[in-house]
Amino acid sequence: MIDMILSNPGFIIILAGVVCALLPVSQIRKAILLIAPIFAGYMIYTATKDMEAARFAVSVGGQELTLMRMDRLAMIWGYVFCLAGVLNAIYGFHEKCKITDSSALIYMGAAVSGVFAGDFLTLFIFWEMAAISSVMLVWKGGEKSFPAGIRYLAIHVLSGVLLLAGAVMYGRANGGDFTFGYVGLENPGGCLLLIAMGIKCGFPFLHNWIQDAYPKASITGTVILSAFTTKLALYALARAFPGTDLLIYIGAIMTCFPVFFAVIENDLRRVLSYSLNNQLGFMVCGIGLGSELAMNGVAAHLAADVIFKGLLFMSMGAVMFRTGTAKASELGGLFRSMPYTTIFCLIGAGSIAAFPLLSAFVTKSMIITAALYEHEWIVLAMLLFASAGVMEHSGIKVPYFTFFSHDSGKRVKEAPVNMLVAMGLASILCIFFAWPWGGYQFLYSLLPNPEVHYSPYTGNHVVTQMQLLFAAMFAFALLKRIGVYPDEKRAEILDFDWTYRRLGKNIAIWIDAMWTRLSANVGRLRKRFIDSASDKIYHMFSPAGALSSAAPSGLPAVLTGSMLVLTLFVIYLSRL
Amino acid sequence: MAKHENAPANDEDIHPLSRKLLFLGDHKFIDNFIWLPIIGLVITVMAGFIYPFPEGYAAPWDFFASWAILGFIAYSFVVLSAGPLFKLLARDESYYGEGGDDD
Amino acid sequence: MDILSAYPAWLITHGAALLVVLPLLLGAITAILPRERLAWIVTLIVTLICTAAAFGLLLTIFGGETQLYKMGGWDPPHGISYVIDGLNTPVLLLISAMAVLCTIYGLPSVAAEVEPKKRAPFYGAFLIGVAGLLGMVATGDAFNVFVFLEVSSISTYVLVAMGASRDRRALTAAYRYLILGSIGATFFVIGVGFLYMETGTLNMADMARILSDLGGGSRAALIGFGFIIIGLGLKLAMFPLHMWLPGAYAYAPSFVTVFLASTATKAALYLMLRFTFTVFDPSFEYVGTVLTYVIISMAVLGMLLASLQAIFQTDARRTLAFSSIAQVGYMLLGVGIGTAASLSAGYLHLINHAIIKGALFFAVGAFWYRYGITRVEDFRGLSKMMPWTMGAFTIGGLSLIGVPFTAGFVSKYNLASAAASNGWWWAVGVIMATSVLAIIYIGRILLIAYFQDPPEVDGKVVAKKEAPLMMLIPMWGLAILSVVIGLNAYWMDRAADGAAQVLLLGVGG
Amino acid sequence: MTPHVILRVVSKFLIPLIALFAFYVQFHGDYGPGGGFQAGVILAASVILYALIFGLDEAKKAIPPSWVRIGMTLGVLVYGGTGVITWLLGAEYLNYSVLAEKSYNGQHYGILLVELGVLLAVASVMLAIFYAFGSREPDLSDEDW
Repeated sequence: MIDMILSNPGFIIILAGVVCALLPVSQIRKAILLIAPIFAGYMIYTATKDMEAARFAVSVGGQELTLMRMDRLAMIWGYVFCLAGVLNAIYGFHEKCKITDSSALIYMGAAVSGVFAGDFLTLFIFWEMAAISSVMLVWKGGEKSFPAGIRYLAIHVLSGVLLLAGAVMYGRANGGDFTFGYVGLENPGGCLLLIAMGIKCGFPFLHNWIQDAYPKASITGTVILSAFTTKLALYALARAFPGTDLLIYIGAIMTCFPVFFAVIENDLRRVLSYSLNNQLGFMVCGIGLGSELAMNGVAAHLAADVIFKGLLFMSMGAVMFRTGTAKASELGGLFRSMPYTTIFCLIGAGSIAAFPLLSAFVTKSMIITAALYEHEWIVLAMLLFASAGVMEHSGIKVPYFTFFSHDSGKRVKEAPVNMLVAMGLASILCIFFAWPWGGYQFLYSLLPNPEVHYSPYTGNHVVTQMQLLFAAMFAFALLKRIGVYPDEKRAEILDFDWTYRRLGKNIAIWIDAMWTRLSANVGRLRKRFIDSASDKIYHMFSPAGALSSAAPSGLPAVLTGSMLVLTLFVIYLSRL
Repeated sequence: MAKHENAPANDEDIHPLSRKLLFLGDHKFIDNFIWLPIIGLVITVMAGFIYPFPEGYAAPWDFFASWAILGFIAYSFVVLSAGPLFKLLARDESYYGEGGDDD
Repeated sequence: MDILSAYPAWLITHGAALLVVLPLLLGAITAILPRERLAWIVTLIVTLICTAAAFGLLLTIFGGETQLYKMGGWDPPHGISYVIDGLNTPVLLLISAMAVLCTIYGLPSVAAEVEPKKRAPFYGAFLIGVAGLLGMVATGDAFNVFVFLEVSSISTYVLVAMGASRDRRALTAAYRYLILGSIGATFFVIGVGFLYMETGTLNMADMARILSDLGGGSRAALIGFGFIIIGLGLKLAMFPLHMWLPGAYAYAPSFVTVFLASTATKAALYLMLRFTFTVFDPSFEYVGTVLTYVIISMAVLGMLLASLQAIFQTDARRTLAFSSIAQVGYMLLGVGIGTAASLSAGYLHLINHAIIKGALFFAVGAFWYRYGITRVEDFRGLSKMMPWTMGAFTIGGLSLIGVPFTAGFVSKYNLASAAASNGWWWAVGVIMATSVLAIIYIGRILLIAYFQDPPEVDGKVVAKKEAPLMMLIPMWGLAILSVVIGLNAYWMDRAADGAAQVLLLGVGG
Repeated sequence: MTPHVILRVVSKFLIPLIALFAFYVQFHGDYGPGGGFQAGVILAASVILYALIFGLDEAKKAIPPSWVRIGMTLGVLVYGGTGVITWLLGAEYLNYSVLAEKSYNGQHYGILLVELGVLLAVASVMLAIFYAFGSREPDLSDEDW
């Protein structure tokens, strides 16, 4: 048992989460929250020394489950998750909530375990575990988050069920081999798997749970949520569908459409959720391209994205922690009271917009370059369009409306120290990952295909990227000056979730109303029929005089008789 | 012209570090901010002649200042699309019956 | 077998008869005992001996030998013989072990739910019911099955009616159960009569031999088969014939509900397996047709509709009762597919479901015992008021849903893979869909219990009051067992595979 | 007393005969039609007739309900006990052959014992049912539900 727990770094974190659920002392819980991911990271480090020896499998009910499988693809995901865990632990240090602590650990542990899972059944277990534990974080967001949590859970359970169904179909077609490796779309199980992963990864039309649930979670909850679920799904895609052409186009669309929603959305945490979706699009596109460079780009951009997206969510969380809102229309001018948060947010915004010397510059460009090498011109154009869009919603809109813009008059305290430390660390990482003298080289040395050479700091790359960014900034300044840059207005923006939150609900209400009407009519008809047929029979079957209210023994007896007739009829037919 | 039009009534509320940054809220700064990207654009477009894409690694539309133009068009398109999109998609905050206020 | 050598020899050689005779005779004595505590002790001892005997018999089965016990020394086909083989021994152990757990649970529960004067007769009726169930499972004689079916049924009607001191509706429920149960038993005996007409024997093995010589028999055998299927279908609550079940489960004393839910329908299902697969043979075309068209369609309908009905119940016990009907659907699906893997999975689900539902009903009974609540909406804050009981309920609920590492997962997974390997992907889909429905009806209860605060009475939060130890022991015993099976189902699989072997090869007396 | 005087006199004469006939049927069952079931019913019928003529209370004085309960149990025990005895003698359950030295006699004793148990049980159950229905209390009023 003990060697099973020690086999996979994620199990340690899950175990720590279970321990946390029982620990009443907040300080010890926080220490565990911090130490568990560090220890897991150390375990990943030791496991990478001999990747074959780290493999661990058990047999459950005749089915071999590979609980631990280490390779370079899994390694970087594991490291990134542990890093995110450490940052989240520091960020959430001020919060005394047992449920958040333990579910955060279990959730993180499930994500790490899922990354190191060697077969689809094991993956399914942690897939579901991640969903169930993370919904607690959503529910911690207050009254309003409860229905969102239910929707979140329903969608994720659906994803899990599809994953299991797809895995079983795939395994059957594969002769009972459930190995979590390349699947492709050749067999129908693969399609189900793709949909299951697509739901969790926020494919277009399947993405709404992100924007629905994340902004409604608690402050720390949103930060934690943003790091793991979609990234686990991305890992699964990178593992099972690298080089699937369909993903290129899905990814390209995914980069573009959230841009339009982000620009009109008022809730800045929801803007960041759209931005998250958009960044995932880059990575999905990279997986679709599937070349060694593209896969490297995916892994590198994942590492950068977890950090800078976490940083942005953290800064918005800090603002919300102090002001109580994250709505652009209510905020503004906060650089006067939260200068450190402003600086960190700007670093995050610069990173996501891919300024040189900030992390996305060295990572996103790998994916774009890979698209260029593959001569996918339309896709390339879409990615560049999306890059300009990123500059708008994350690079300019989020910091501008929060910290600059017109002064909202809100004078609050600077964020708590622990939040500042977490944001500071994340900012340092954002810079370090793009540091031309040893920084990005370190990041590249962790990528799945270390032999591929790519150097981000070439003249033409820096120049073209700066052209793009300066042009965007110029456009911003120009539009602002001539007064066509839209102000933020409070509103609920419709997205695809309208289909199930409004349309589906209304259809259900309509069906319910129709059903009530129908059953009333049927009831009336039945009553009239029975009345006209014979009062005697009516009274015979129902001594109390109410056939509908307390169904008498007569009805089951009649049913029994009819079942017998049916069975005998079937038997008779079988003899024909 | 008032030096700090947006300055708060109570100066003590301002974070010590921000006192040095108050120029960011200044009208002069905001009005002249546009020169920063303009200068940047000029420099980088010029630099584009010095660092062209290697042969065969350029997009088919690659020409003089193409990335800058693409960036400008894309950005403006996104921002300008916000108006009609907002008209199309925005609803009252209590549309889903959950209310829009943060607790 | 080491354990087996510790057994007295007579417990094994006479085990088959002992299992039935001991509770039957002592049940009669218990009924007139003056003190309820004495009656409880006798019941406990008797059920313990039965469990020991059943366990010993199971060990001999694993040792590879089947047993034929001739009542009165008369050789079969003339005398009544009891057959101990891989198919019925696990069910025997299940029934007797559940009887022990129920008895332990009954010490506080019966004292709370049954009138003082009726408690000793209550235990007597319970023992006779146990004897009836064990008898109908152990016997190899078709008419004897009917006799014990009636013995167990009549005592269960009495037991259900004893819930009247808690809820008067128990009387109508018992009455309905009586009417429908009698219809079921009558159908069964009519079927046996047709079979006797066809074969001239009542011994099951003999019947099977003659029927296969006749190639399935004439019209009398066909009609007999129809009657037997419907009669047993009523007893095991096959979908449209389930109407007696929710009332009986909801209003009987908690003790009886657990026992009924985890044994009575299971014994009837065992009989259906026995008759369709060993007395008749699926290779007879009419048997095969009924399995494929009637049993499977009813199984699937039951799984879906009963799960839906479970979602809309306000009473927790009715929710669980409808869930039982749905779970019977799973077992029948396993029966209907009819391959070795599916039979094994269905049989495993039979045992697992008994364990799971036992734990769940134990917990629900404890909630009533402490706070007098049965409605789902009253469950709020129970996780804080009764953490241990709610813990057992949660494990049971997760197992019912089929979360990995629980018993429910093992059998559902086996069933799904059996269906898939038969190419029945739609059946896999139905299993998935009903699992989602199970998430809804169990999740609804869990959400209320965990995420709502305990109610306040007179401005004070209701005090924490854990269930008594005698209730917690059996409850947690079953909850832990369901996790253990989820972790390592080797013995369960072995027993279930053994049963499937018997069904397909027709081993036995 | 007066309206039923003929009935009472005749039945007083008949009841012992009925009881006697019950035992005739009981022992005849060993080698001809008859046996414990029929005998039990006839025996119970004699008591029921008594109850019909002289009233339930009188009958309950003659055969108290506690006897009836004990009789039910005792009947089952005599039947089952016979089987237990054969067990103790080392044979299968209800294998009477071991009850005597010659298996023929053993079968004979065994069936007599078992039939006696059946007689007791059946007669008691019949009476119990009769007593239960006869002494039924008035219907529950609606408020009691």
